[in-house]
Amino acid sequence: MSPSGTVIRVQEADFDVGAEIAAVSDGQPSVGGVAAFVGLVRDIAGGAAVAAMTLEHYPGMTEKALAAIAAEARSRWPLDGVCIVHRFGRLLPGDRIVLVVTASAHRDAAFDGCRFLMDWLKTKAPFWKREETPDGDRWVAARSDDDRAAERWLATPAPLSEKAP
Amino acid sequence: MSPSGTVIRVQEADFDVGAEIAAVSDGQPSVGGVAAFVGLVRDIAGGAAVAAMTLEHYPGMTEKALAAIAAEARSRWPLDGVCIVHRFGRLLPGDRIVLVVTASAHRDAAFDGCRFLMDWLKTKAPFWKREETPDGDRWVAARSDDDRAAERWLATPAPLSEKAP
Amino acid sequence: MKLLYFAWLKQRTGISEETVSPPDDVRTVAALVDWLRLRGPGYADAFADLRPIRVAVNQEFAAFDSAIGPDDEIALFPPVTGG
Amino acid sequence: MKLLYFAWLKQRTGISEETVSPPDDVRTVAALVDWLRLRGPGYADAFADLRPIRVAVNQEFAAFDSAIGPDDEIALFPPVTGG
Repeated sequence: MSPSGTVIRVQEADFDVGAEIAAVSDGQPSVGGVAAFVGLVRDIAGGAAVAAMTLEHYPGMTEKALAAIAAEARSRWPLDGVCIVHRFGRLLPGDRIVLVVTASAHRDAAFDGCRFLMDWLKTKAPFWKREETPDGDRWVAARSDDDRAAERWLATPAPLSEKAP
Repeated sequence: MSPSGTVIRVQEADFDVGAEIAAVSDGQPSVGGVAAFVGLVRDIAGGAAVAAMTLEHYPGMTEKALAAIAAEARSRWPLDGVCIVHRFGRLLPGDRIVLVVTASAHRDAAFDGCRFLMDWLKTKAPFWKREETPDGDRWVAARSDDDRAAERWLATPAPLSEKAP
Repeated sequence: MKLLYFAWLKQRTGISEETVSPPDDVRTVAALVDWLRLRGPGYADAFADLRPIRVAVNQEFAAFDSAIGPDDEIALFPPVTGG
Repeated sequence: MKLLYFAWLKQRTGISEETVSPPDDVRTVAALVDWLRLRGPGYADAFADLRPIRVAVNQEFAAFDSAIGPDDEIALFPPVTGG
């Protein structure tokens, strides 16, 4: 854990979900809740079978973009720890792609922060996916649903925390 | 994993977060996202230092209540797996109390389902907490915030999924 | 009729579980509690105020006006605080 | 001026990274793209439609009318799809 309590890693290797989750709250007994999300490679997408997926990214900018998103989350919610690990390279169905972890005194901040990080990461971090399908390789198109998911945080910075702090 | 894909465990022992999260999506390559929440014992609550906490529960009813909450979540969102592990007995600050995991093809269902399970578990599963503080032991009072968090799911069954399916 | 008490209700009654045979006219949880109050100061203290008390009949949440019978399992406890 | 291309823009241009020295009047990303189109059919194909193209200047998201200079790092790529 860095001094700021934010861990950002972009790597080809797999990661240890349990260890990463434990590290985010390690030695911080004020943490009451840790929310986590793991994104996995699906074996089907847009109706087509996916044999494998290759994630390309923009080294240098990727780390900066993820750090900026993490800083934005920390400015919106009282988070005691943030961890983002994102893989690149060729992955198979069932493989882990991304892990986002947030720790906070209260569960709503942890949940909101975690979801915000995933939504913004999907639209603001420079990754691109290429899928291998029976009809050949194809680049995954950006989804308008993801844009809307990211935008909901502009209209309502912390929608659920307000209801149940 | 049971045939229905719902795991409910009430136990005194600690649990392995990484293993439980992996098990929920194991062998299901249609799963694209796994959301998880870990609740931890805090060293301070209501302004007082907490040296330890003891969780009492209602054996028999607890498992039924958690299974009913899991079934309700599965009726609301397309979840491919649900896992709830809740501990009882005496726990120290930093110890894990509860783990909730949901798996789905899409991240919004996983996030909503996980949060719903935590909100309902807090108000609908028969657990009681006793804290050891410098002023003696005290039973933790139910929080109105938790009631409101549970009730928001009555008014809006799946508030965020509708916006970004 | 099997009764269970949890958390501070267990502490105040001094009992975690007991089997009782109240009179036949005790047909609701509310009537049961009225009858329990007469059994001793621990009960009277525990059930002085029903507002912070919740009830389950046969391991399902229930109301004070829920019907109960001799074969039922009735649990009395404060609002839950798990998770 | 350092240029980077990602995803299908890298495939269409056939280049992942290059250093170029466009004329002095190329002072925005839009002007750069206009100039790139003239460099060959791969570029013309890649930049035929700018709507699905995003840009970063010095590793920050930017707009086509963003100002650029000789020392800048400019990246061109489709909308991102990570996570």
